[in-house]
Formats: sequence, structure tokens, C-alpha cells
Amino acid sequence: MSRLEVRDLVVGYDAADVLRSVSLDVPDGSLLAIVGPSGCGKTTLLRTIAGLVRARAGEIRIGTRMVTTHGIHLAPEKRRIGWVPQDAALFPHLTVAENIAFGLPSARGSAKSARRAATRDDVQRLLALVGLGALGDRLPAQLSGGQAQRVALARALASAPDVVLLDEPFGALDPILRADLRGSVRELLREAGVTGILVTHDQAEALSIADLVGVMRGGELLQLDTPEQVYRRPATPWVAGFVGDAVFLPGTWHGDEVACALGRLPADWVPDDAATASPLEAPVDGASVAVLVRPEELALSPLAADAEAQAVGGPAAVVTGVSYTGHDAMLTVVAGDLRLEARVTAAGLLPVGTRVAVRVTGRVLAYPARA
Amino acid sequence: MSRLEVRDLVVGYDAADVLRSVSLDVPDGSLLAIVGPSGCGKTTLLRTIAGLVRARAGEIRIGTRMVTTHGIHLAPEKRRIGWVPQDAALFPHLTVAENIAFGLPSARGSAKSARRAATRDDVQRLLALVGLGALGDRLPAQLSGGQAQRVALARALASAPDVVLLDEPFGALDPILRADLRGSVRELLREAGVTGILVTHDQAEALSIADLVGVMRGGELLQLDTPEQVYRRPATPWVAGFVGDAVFLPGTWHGDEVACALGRLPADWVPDDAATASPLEAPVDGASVAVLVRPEELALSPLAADAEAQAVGGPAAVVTGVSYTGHDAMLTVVAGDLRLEARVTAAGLLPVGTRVAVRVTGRVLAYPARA
Amino acid sequence: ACTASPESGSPSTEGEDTLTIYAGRNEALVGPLLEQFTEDTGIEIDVRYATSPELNALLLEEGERTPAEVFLSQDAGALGSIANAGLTSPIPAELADLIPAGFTSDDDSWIGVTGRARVIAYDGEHLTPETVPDTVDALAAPEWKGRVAFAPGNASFQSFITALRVLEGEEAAAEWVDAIAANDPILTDNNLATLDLVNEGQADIGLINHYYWFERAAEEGEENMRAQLEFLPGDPGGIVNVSGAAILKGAEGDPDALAFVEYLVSEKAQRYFVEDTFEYPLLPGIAAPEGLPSLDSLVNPELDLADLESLEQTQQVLADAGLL
Amino acid sequence: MPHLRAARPPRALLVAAVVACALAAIPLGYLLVRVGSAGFEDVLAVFDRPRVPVLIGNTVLLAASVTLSTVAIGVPSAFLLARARLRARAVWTVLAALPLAVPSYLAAYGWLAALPWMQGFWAAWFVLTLVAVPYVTLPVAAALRAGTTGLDDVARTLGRGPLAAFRLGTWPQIRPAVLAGALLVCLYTLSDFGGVALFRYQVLTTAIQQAYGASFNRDYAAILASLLVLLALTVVIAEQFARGRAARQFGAVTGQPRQRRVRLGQWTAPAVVLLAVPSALAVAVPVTVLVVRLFEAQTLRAFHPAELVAATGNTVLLSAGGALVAIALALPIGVLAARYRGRVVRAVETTGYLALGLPGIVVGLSLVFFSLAAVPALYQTAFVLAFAYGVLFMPKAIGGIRGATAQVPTSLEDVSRTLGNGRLRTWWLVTARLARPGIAAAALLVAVTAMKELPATLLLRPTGTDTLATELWSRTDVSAYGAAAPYAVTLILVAAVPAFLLSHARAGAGELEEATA
Ligand SMILES: Nc1ncnc2c1ncn2[C@@H]1O[C@H](COP(=O)(O)OP(=O)(O)OP(=O)(O)O)[C@@H](O)[C@H]1O
Ligand SMILES: Nc1ncnc2c1ncn2[C@@H]1O[C@H](COP(=O)(O)OP(=O)(O)OP(=O)(O)O)[C@@H](O)[C@H]1O
Ligand SMILES: [Fe+3]
Ligand SMILES: [Mg+2]
Ligand SMILES: [Mg+2]
Repeated sequence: MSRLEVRDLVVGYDAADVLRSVSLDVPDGSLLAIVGPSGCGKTTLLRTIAGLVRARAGEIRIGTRMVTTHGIHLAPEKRRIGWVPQDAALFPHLTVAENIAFGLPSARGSAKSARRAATRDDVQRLLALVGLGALGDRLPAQLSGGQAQRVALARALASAPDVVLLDEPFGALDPILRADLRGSVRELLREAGVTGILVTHDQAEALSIADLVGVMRGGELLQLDTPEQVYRRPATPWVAGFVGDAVFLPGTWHGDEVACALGRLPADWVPDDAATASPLEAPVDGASVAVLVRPEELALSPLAADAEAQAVGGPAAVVTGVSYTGHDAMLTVVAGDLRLEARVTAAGLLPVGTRVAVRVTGRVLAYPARA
Repeated sequence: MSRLEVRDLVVGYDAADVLRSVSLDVPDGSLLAIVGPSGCGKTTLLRTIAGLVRARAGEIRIGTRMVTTHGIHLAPEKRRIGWVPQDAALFPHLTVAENIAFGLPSARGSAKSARRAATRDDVQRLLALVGLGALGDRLPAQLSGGQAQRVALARALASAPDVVLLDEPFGALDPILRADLRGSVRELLREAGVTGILVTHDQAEALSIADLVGVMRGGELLQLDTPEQVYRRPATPWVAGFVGDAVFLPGTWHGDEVACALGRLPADWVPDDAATASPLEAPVDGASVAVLVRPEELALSPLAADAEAQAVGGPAAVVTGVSYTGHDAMLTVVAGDLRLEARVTAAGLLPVGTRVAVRVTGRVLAYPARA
Repeated sequence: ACTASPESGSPSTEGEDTLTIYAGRNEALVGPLLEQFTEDTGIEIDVRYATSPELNALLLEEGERTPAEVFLSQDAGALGSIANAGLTSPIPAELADLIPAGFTSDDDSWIGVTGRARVIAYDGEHLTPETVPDTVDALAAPEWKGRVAFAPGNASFQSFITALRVLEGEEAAAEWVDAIAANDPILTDNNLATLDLVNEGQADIGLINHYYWFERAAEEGEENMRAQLEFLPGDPGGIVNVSGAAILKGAEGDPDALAFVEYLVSEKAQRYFVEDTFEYPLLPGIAAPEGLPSLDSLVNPELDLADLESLEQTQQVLADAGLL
Repeated sequence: MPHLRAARPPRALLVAAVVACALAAIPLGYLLVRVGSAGFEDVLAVFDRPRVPVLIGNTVLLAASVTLSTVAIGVPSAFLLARARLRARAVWTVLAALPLAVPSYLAAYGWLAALPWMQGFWAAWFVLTLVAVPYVTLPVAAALRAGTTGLDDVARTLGRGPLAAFRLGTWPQIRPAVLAGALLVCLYTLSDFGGVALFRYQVLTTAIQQAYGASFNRDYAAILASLLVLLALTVVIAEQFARGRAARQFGAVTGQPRQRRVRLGQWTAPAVVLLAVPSALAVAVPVTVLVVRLFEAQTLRAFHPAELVAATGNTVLLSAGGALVAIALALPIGVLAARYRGRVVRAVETTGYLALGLPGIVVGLSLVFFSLAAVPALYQTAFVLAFAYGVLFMPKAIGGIRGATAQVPTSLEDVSRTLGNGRLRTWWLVTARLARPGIAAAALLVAVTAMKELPATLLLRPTGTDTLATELWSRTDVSAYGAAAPYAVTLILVAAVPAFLLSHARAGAGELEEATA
């Protein structure tokens, strides 16, 4: 129900810092998904926001309340935060209803009988919210993984928290269940109107579920943007590769175009300021750049003879591998020294050995070339 | 290195049978992926092939050796099988090199010093094979999940087994690592020329990695076919839904076409023999059928006005939801009572509220309608 | 036995109406006598039973804070030990004088109550009274190799070694101890275990106190006893030890404590010990238990009980021989 | 998977643990005072005694051999209980726990009465092994139930036979439990007096008793007791070292418990023998002998049922009190050891274990010394005795509490905190609740041991209060075995109740494993 602001957060366990000056701002009611490789500090960030880990420096503000700042550390039980860990972590000795009631404010304070009635209603409402109305009397051991996650979510929402933190809540589920639950969690959070942060390992999940996506690496937040921006205009080549399949080609900058092995292509310049501190404005003509092409931006057309290749505009190439995933497939295409991955639909599937012309659709991105 | 044949295998633990007459045949050097919902018997099948569980009936033949048949049960240690469990199950007190050496035939028998030298070379070769040349002295606790899986694979390959069995080897990994490892495992198995069975929860993984895909349900093998056949021509509606996104529409059969809410579509008839025992030949005209449409077979074209809809051939509809995954997106489309999912590329992305015409590309499949 | 719920057991120092006794003698043996005392005098008592050594250690640890008023001990050693620590109060002379010198302390710090003789218990199936040596000196001979059992840690055994030292000189005593130690003896933890070994035919000779045999016989029946006793009048191995009682420092002048000690050396109590525990009465004029040689015949005129306190040297001798 | 917290322990917990530790260390402090008063020369002189090296040698030999043999019997028994297809498993489990109810002195007496020629090392080794086996069997069976057979399977497919596969796959998983059990057995053997004394095997505890008994030499006794403490310290540190390595190695394996039950087939008969014989020998022989004595006895001294009832009541109340004290002391130490690492934690845990290596008389005297100095008003009350039981047997609770706490995932505590519960409330609502079976088992283990305790009871009980153990002693002390029989049988019966519950408590601790799998 509240905006969450983190400013210049520094956190460490023993010697080195695990989070190095992380800042972020999640508007009231929106969901931020955080992705990043294992060990980059995602869990640490959530735990620090929850107050389970102390920050070394920086500030955390929930709504108008400053919960972490210099010398001040509000205890986790006072932060009004909901926490959904990866393994659901339901209390195994309590029933589903009791697990949810555990977080209800009405279960504390107030007179006993009134409390019970209030609790029962609240629990029923929450159970209905997560679609488990009939399972209140089950024990956690009798739930499937997906059901357990829903209960964990209901429990976290029970205390009407200002912010909900979800640490890889779907990590333990199989892909089908995962996709299913992902959708309903998004809806639930929206209905509850609660601000959330979701940590996930799965970039497709992050892109599809969140209002904002944050990409972390080595204790730093490299990009914080809308899903489309993150996928379409990644801040660095590394981010590009992390949030999707990417092919990088060496090229040279020429005004609004780049010249590379796939020809002269219309391009946008992305200053990789974090990594190289190069100037924000576009480079001089002829400067070396790294060109990002996504596999779905490559269009393949089968060729009868080598000659035709030039006509279509791209180099001639051969399909050398097919990786089929059902609704689409990834073709490996080799053209001379170049090895490319192209995503095709079922209809565009070509057998290994097909000679093809390769063309790039749309604008590409150009990044500063690595030294 | 050997063909694997399973004939009429029946396996049970206590009362009921868990596998009910499973037969399969994996040609020498190829990889069979098995998918199926939790509890369908995938692990049981692998464990029975490995000799860790006794069969009640049926035969298992590896190459020319009959390892399980009536009254005969070859001990697991004599089957020449490599086993890679889901959690890697490295021996925690042995180093990576020692784990691998554990599987080497040279580590048993023969004189000690000769053994050591042979072992060292073999281990180095295997470590190089899985790309972990430098990590021989680490303990399993010091490995990442992906590294541990590679070591488990090297250990399984060390004994030069005839067949390698992999039980959800990537289950514990994050998607990026998973995709990465998936590719290298496939290559490794191919290089080693070994016959393999891979159990997975992830149908995309099964389709992309394997030569053959087997779909199991409730102790039975519903379909065993190439990945394309399984996705394009699923044996039953259930298989269709399990190996990919699917929309089923009620329709009626008319020669080589079906009539349904999306119009009259060219269709192939798939006799669902296992489920209904209906005749193999196509039904009579006018018979009820279930029509399978895959989301990527739906083409959406934006409309200016309702009137245009009829012109393009499909019903008029509205986009009500977008789920973005980077390289493509799933649009939810509602037309009257009909709620469809359509997969579109980044280029075809339409905002919520867009009015569209829906068209089906290609031939659809018709299954016997459920009673 | 006196049983009380655990909650009720408060230190009896506060309750002036009851007399607190630490009894280093077995409840089964002295319990009835103590009950009789209460009946006869109306003085209520609280008794803590344990072994004499344990109570000795306890009293030393408690020092002057002990709730106990009287210490009833199995042997003179424990009494001497607390007397040396200054924890006793003197027994009035007229009471102390009742017991003949030699059977009680020479400074009236405690009083002797009963006598118990060191004896040889022998396997009645292997040996006859004629073949049993009548002096412990003989046991060092090779003939007895591996056949003799005793408890080197036992207080009365150590008294006997002290007697040996006093009567035969340090050198001779050490020689004997070395010889017996080299003679493959069967070492036990206490007299009872020694007797049991003989009774079971595991040892031919056991060095014990006489009354153990009678206790055992009471349990198993005299006719079932395989072990038989040989008294050793005049031999250091046959000396008489005493059990006794002391009034503790804090109970100095306490009439109840005094009454209790008086009672112990009364005719009634002395007869009780003769009849029920088969010990020698120390009050002159009371006859020894039936079938036992008289106390006078056992007493060695050359030995003064006071000499028996040089315990440390005795233990050194035993330790040097590897027995302790 | 061990659930560790990396941060420094909260101050309150650390303080509580250090206080508990200080209380547990009272006997050690007492020994220091005594040894100090003895003076350096006396200490040196002790080593001149030719007997002392023999005593140390005997003590080490006995402790080592009993530990080895209990492991040799306990581990296969545990395997059968946890992993074999057995009919009437519950019965076998109870049977396995039953020897806990038999005091070593009773078992020794029973065997001695049946076979009078039993004496010396072999006899002591035999009887102590019998009564101590459950200390290994119970925790190892629990570890086997919680473990995975996945590694065994891998080893099988890599060409190893079933035994080699077990050694590689399962052994590392149960090693910490084996070590913990072995530690208890080893300390138990070091400090046992009753069992060894009857068989006339000379060890440090018998020598300590002698030092008090004949020489009234408290200083010599204290020096010998200090030697015993040093031995115990060595054992505790060695176990910690071995466990530390085992824990590190095993932390990596994340197996969901997958188990198959082994069909015994032709091995059924040997298996039944292994399960039945040690328990029968430990329990049935002494009980039979006592009952026979009861009928043979010529002089059945008057038997007062009221005395028996009162003694039984006292025994139950005092041992329950002891269990409460032990749990209260062991909780902060166990929780600390389960959740945190570091030198302080290690030191606290080590000190906590040491009292178990001391004979009861030393602990008893130390508490006489301490309670008179600190709380004279409570001296010779049930409180001090229960406290003594607590100090004596707290180490038996530490391991159980540590294990039970370590099993509770820290994520549950985190969730509870974010749901508005402070640290203490979270501990109470979540951790303690989930660790309850383990904590209850620890309490039962302390209770069953306290019921049998004699030397400290004799010194510290309220004057005039009898327990089953003291009543038993006052009769056996004068050979009145017939009169002792009812007390002995009652003691075994009463102690069998917690032993029975114990076998069940361990079996029921699976709730958590399932839920967190
Ligand atoms: N309790 C701890 N003590 C010391 N270091 C820790 C602790 N927890 C985490 N770390 C270290 O901090 C870094 C970040 O850990 P964190 O758990 O936040 O990563 P993560 O991004 O959540 O990784 P994953 O995706 O694997 O969950 C890692 O290097 C990790 O080893
Ligand atoms: N050891 C066992 N004893 C009894 N039943 C078992 C045992 N192992 C498995 N089963 C049962 O056999 C059935 C098949 O189990 P199996 O482990 O083969 O399934 P699976 O397809 O591998 O499932 P998952 O995808 O969850 O791993 C399940 O119903 C399961 O409960
Ligand atoms: Fe005596
Ligand atoms: Mg994490
Ligand atoms: Mg499985």
C-alpha cells in the first residue's frame, strides 16, 4: 500500500560488501521483479528490506516511515512487511487456516472470543482470495507445492502489510504449475493493491509478471526499467544477454547505422556508462561498436543457389542445428566464421543443411566495443 | 553404446502397480526424454532399468544382455548403467576427482600404483570432457549446482556404461544455467555415443534435447515419438495439453474439415484409441469432435470496425491481456464466449483493448469428442 | 524407613525438636534400633543414611554448617578424620569412660559402640579348619598364589595393615605387603564382595570382617554358606575394629544428642547389636554373640587403638605396592 | 540441511548459555579448589603411584572398547529398525530402548549372581555394552529415518555391492549421530562406578571411591577426578572435531529423503537375534535373577508397600525436576550450538558436556560445597538434588536439543518475525514448538538416567527422603537381595516408562522432516 524507497544501500556479512550502493524506488501498488545470477545479492536485498539483516549504510523508507537509516534499524516485526520465501516455509504444525491466522493482527490483542470470530472471517476471506477455500483444515504436508505457495502468500497478505517481498516463490515448482501460479499471484497482488518485490531466477517470468524489472549483478543494480525497456533496450550487453538470447557482432558506427557481418543496419546507440564511462553522446563515425541482434530479429529465407544471397541483402548461410521447443525452434546458422541463433516459428522451421539468406528485421542496438 | 529395450514392464511397490505394461525401445546412441506429471512413474521406470527396484513382470534388455526377465534380476552394480539423480548426489566427503574416480573400473581391481596413474589420466580426461578441468580438488560443497551436475554426469560416464539414466538432472538449476547445461549434456552424450534416458518435468526441454520423447501418465506410456510428432500430432488431447499450450474447441467433422467457432478449418483426424477405443478410420460427417488449436496457430489482425471481421474469415475479438516474455508474448483474446490465447512475436504485439480478427493458420487436429 | 515428600525436607537445623543423625551404617541394621530410641525417649530423629566414607566427605565439606548433630560411623577412621578436622565436640567423661580404653578415642572426641573382628573367610569345600592358616603371614607363601581375596581400599583392611606396621615394624610390614601383592591376589572393592567370592568358590581365602558372614547367612541360611570363618586371635590379621559415634561441634551440649549417644552404649542397645547385627558389644558385662570367641581373646595387648591413626603411611605402603 | 545463522548470536542468548555453562561447570570449579588445596607436590606425587597409570590405562581401555562395541551393535540395530521390513517394528523399537531403564549396577549384579565367575575387564565391558547400546541405537535410527538412500543407489550403479554402497552413501549421513551416541557412551563409561565396581575392575572411578572410602583423602580423590575430567575433555573435543568435519561435508547434500525398506529374507533370523539378544541380556537377566532371589530369600525382611510407593513417588518427582533443570540449562546451550558457530560457542558446548564425565559423588560434593556457600537455605532440599541431576545429566539433553533445533528451518523464524513476532515469541511459537519432540526426548533421557542415580542422591537428598535407588542400595548393601528385589523391579518398571516414550518420541519426530522436505 506504500511506495518503497531504497537509497544507497550497503550490506555485508563478514568482510566484503554484498550489496554495494543499491538504490531503487517502487511506486505504490506496483510490482518490481528482480533478476540476477546466483549470489548477486537478491536475497540479501530482500532480507535487508525486511529487517532480517542489518544494513551497513543507506536508507530504506516504506511509505512515510523510515525503517532503516544511519544508526536506526527497525525490528522486522515492526516493519509491516509480508515475506514469502522460496520454500513457502509454512509452519508444519499449524493447519492452513492457522498458518494464515498466524499473521492476522486480530489474532493478537483484543478479547478472545471476539478475536476468534474475527479471525475466522478474515481467514476465510484470505483463503477464498487465493482460491483455497476448502483447504483450511489441511496440514502443510498435505498440500501440493503450488497450494503451499498460495497459502504462504495469503499468510503474508493477512497482516495487511505495506510491502510484500517474494523470494523466488515459484522456484520449487515445475514449469506448468509455475506458469499457472505466476498469473494468479500477479492478480492477487493487484487486487490487494500492495507494493511488491519479487525475486526470480527466470527472466521470462520477470518480464511477464512485473511492472518494473531490476537486473542485478555482483551486488549492483544495473538497470531498473519497464519489462519492455529492459528487453528492448538493455543498459549493457551483459543485461541484454541475461534477459534474453542475444547475438553480439563487432561493427562500426556510421551515423544512425552500423556496418557489420550482416550488412549495414539501422541502429540506436546505447551508452554503456556504468561499464566504460564513455560519453553519453553517440561515437564518431567509424568507431568500433558491439551490435546486439536478438534471435527473433533474424529472418531466414531458403536459397536455391549461392548467387541469390546478395540479392536479398544478407550473407549466405547454412542451417547446422535445430533445437525444437514446440511452439518455436532455435536454428543454428553458420555463415563463414559467423555462428548465429535464429528463432523461428513452427511454420518457419527449416531442416539442417538448408542454405538460407539471413536478414535483420527492425533496428539494432550498438554498444561501446569492449577493450 | 547399446540399444535399450523394455517389454511389458510391470512394477509396483506395495499393493497397486505403479508401472502398467510399459514397453519402449531406444536405439543405440539415441536419447529418449520422458515427461509426465508428478507421480506418474518416471523415476520408478528409471530405477527399475537400473536394477534398484525389482520388476513384477516384463523384460529389460541392454544391448544383447537380458538384465531383467522372469525370475532374473541382475544386481545394479552389474548392469553397466550410469545414473545421474536429480540432486547430483555427489559423495560429499570425496573431492570432485575422487567422485569421478569412484566410477572408474580402474579404481577397482588391479594393483594400486598402476591404478592410480590410470585413474589420474582418466579423471583428467573426464573433467575436461565436462569442462571442469581445474576443479578436481574441490569438495562437492564448493560447487555450484550446475558444476555439481556436470560432475555427476562425468562420474556416471566414467564407468563407460552402456546406458545412462538421468532423473531430472536439471531440476534444481535456474533456467539460464539449465539451458546452458542442457546443451552441453546433449553434446556430451553424443560424443560418448551412449544411449540415454532423461526424465524431465519440462516439456520444452524434452522437445529440444531428445531424439525421442515419451509421454507418461498414470504408469502408462501414452506416446513415444520424435519431438516434432509429439508436439504436432499428439496421440491424445491430454498429451497435446501436456507438451504445449493448447486450446480445444468443440466442432463437427465434415470430410477433411471441421466446423467450429473459428470457422471451417482444414483438419486431420487423430483416433484417440487409447482413451475411447473408437475406430481408427475417420468419423462420419457431422460427428462431434474436439479441435486442437495451438496459440501460435492463431493469427491476429487489428480491425478498425466490427464489419471487417467477416471479411477476413474469423470472428471479431478483443485483446484483454498481455503476458510479455521478451522474444514473444501471449495475448489473451476474447470473442463472445470464447477465450483464446494467441502467441505473437515482439513485432506482432498489440495493446490491451485492440479489436482483432482471429484466423487459424495451417491444418488443425480433430480428436474424438469426450462423452 | 523414614520417607518424606521431597518438598518437606528442610534442613533440620531450624527444627530444634528433631535430632539429625548422619548414619554411616546400614538402615536395615540400625534402623530398628533408632526407631526404638524414639519410642523410648520421645525424641524425634531425622536420619541420613549413606556409607561412612561418603558421610565423612560430606561432613568435611559441610564443616561447621552441617545440619547433623550426631555422626554414627562404621569405623574409627572416619570418626578420627572428622575429629582431626575439629568438627566434633567432646563426649562427657562419665559417658566415655563406660567403654574400655582401646575401643574408644583417647581424647573423648568420639565413642566406640561395637567391635568387629578381622577374620579369614575360607572356602569350606576346598579347605578344612586345619588347613586354613592361623596367621596372615602365611598367605604370602607361594602356596596361596592367586587364592587370596581382599579389599585394599577398605578401611578395616587398612587398619589391619597399620596394625601390622605397629606390631611387626615398618620394614616387615612393607615386605609382607609387597609379597602379598606379588602373590597374585584377588582385589575387591569391599568386604562383602570378598565374602561373595569365597562363597561362590572363586577364592579360597578372603580377608573380611566377621559380621558380613552373619549378614549373608541371614539372607541365604547358615546351612547354605560355603564360606566358613577362621578367627585369628593375637594375629595382626585378627585385630578388632570398632564402630562408633561422635557428637558434632554444632550440637555441643545438646541434650538430645547426648541422650542418643548414651542410648547407643546402653545395655539395651548393646544387646541389640549382639543379637541383630552379630557384633561385639563394647559395654563391659554384655556377652558376645553366640559361637564367637570372646572379645578379650581377640584383643592384642601390644596394640593401642590410637596407633591405628597413622593411616597415611599405611596407604603409602599399599600404594607403593601398587595396591592403591 | 543444517539451518545455520551466520550473524553473531543475540546477547541474551549468549548470556543465558554462558550462565547455564557456568552452573554446569560448578563441579569443575570445585575440583579446581580441591586440587588447589592439595598443592602441586601432592599432584605430582599421585603420578608416582604405580597404580595410577594402570588406572588410567584401564579407564581408557574400558571406555574405548565399550564405545566401539556399542557402535558395532547399535548401528546395525538402528539400520534394522529404520530400514528393514520388520514385523512389529514398534515392539522392536521399544525393546531397543529398554536397556536404558536398567542401572549398570543392577545389570552387573544380575549377571554376577547368574555367573559368579564373571569379573574384570571382560565382564565390565560386556555389561556396560549391554546397557549403553541404546545411546547409539536411538539417535542413529532417527538419523537413518531422516536420511536418503540416494547416494547408496549411485554407488550401486557405479559397481559397488550393497555393503560398500552403504559405507559410501549412508555412513557419512549417520556419522554425526553415531558420534553423538558414541560420545554419550564414552562419557557414561568414564563416569560409571556401579557396573565396574561389582566386577572388580579397577578404573579411575573405583579409585576415587576408594580415596573417599578408606583414606578419607579428598585431595587425592579430586586429583583422580581431574584426570577423569581431562579424559572427558579429550573425548568431547575429539567428537566436536570429528563432527565438525562431518557436518561440513554433509551440508552439501540436498537429497529429499527417499528410502526403500530392505527385505531381509534369509537374514531375518540373524536380524532378530541382533535386535533381541542385547536387550534381553540387559533387561531379562537381572530381572529374572532378582525375582528368583526374591523367592529364594530365607529372611524376607518386612516389606512395606507404603515405603515402596513413597520411594516411587519421590523418584518420579525428583527425576522430573532434574529433567526440567537439565532442559532449562541445556536449552540456551543447545540452541546456540545449533544456530551459531565460533570459538565461544564451541567452548560453551564443550564445558556443558564435561560434567557427564564425572562420577556422581564428585558432582554431589561439589554441590554441597556450592549450595552451602551460595544458597544455604536450599541446602538438602529437593531443589538442590533436582539441580544436581540437572547439572549431571544436562549433557545428555544438549545433543538432543541441538539436533532438534538445527532441524527447524530458519526461514520459519524469519516468516514469524515479519509477521510481527519478536525474537522470544518467535522462538516459543515456532522453534520450540517444532523442536518439541526432540526436546521432550532429551527430557526423557535425563529423567530415565536421574532415576537410577545413586551417589549424588545419597549426599544431596533431603534428610529422610528415600528414592527407589537409595532403598535398593540400603538393601543390597547388606546382601538383602530378596528384600531389594521389589525395589529393583519397580525401578526398572518406572524407568521403562520414559524409555518407552523415548523410543516413540524419536519415531514421531518425522512430522518436521516431512513438512520441510
Ligand atoms: N549468511 C551469510 N553469511 C555470509 N555470506 C552470505 C550469507 N548469505 C549470503 N551470503 C553471501 O552473500 C552473497 C549474496 O547472497 P544472496 O543469498 O543474497 O544471493 P542471491 O542473489 O539471493 O543468490 P541466489 O540466487 O543463489 O539465491 C553471496 O556471495 C553469498 O555467499
Ligand atoms: N518406495 C516407494 N514405495 C511405495 N510407493 C512408491 C515408492 N516410490 C514411489 N512410489 C509411488 O509410485 C508412484 C510413482 O512414483 P515415481 O517416483 O516413479 O513418480 P515420478 O513420475 O518420478 O514423479 P516425480 O515427477 O514427482 O518425480 C507414486 O504414486 C509414488 O507415490
Ligand atoms: Fe564393614
Ligand atoms: Mg536467493
Ligand atoms: Mg521422479
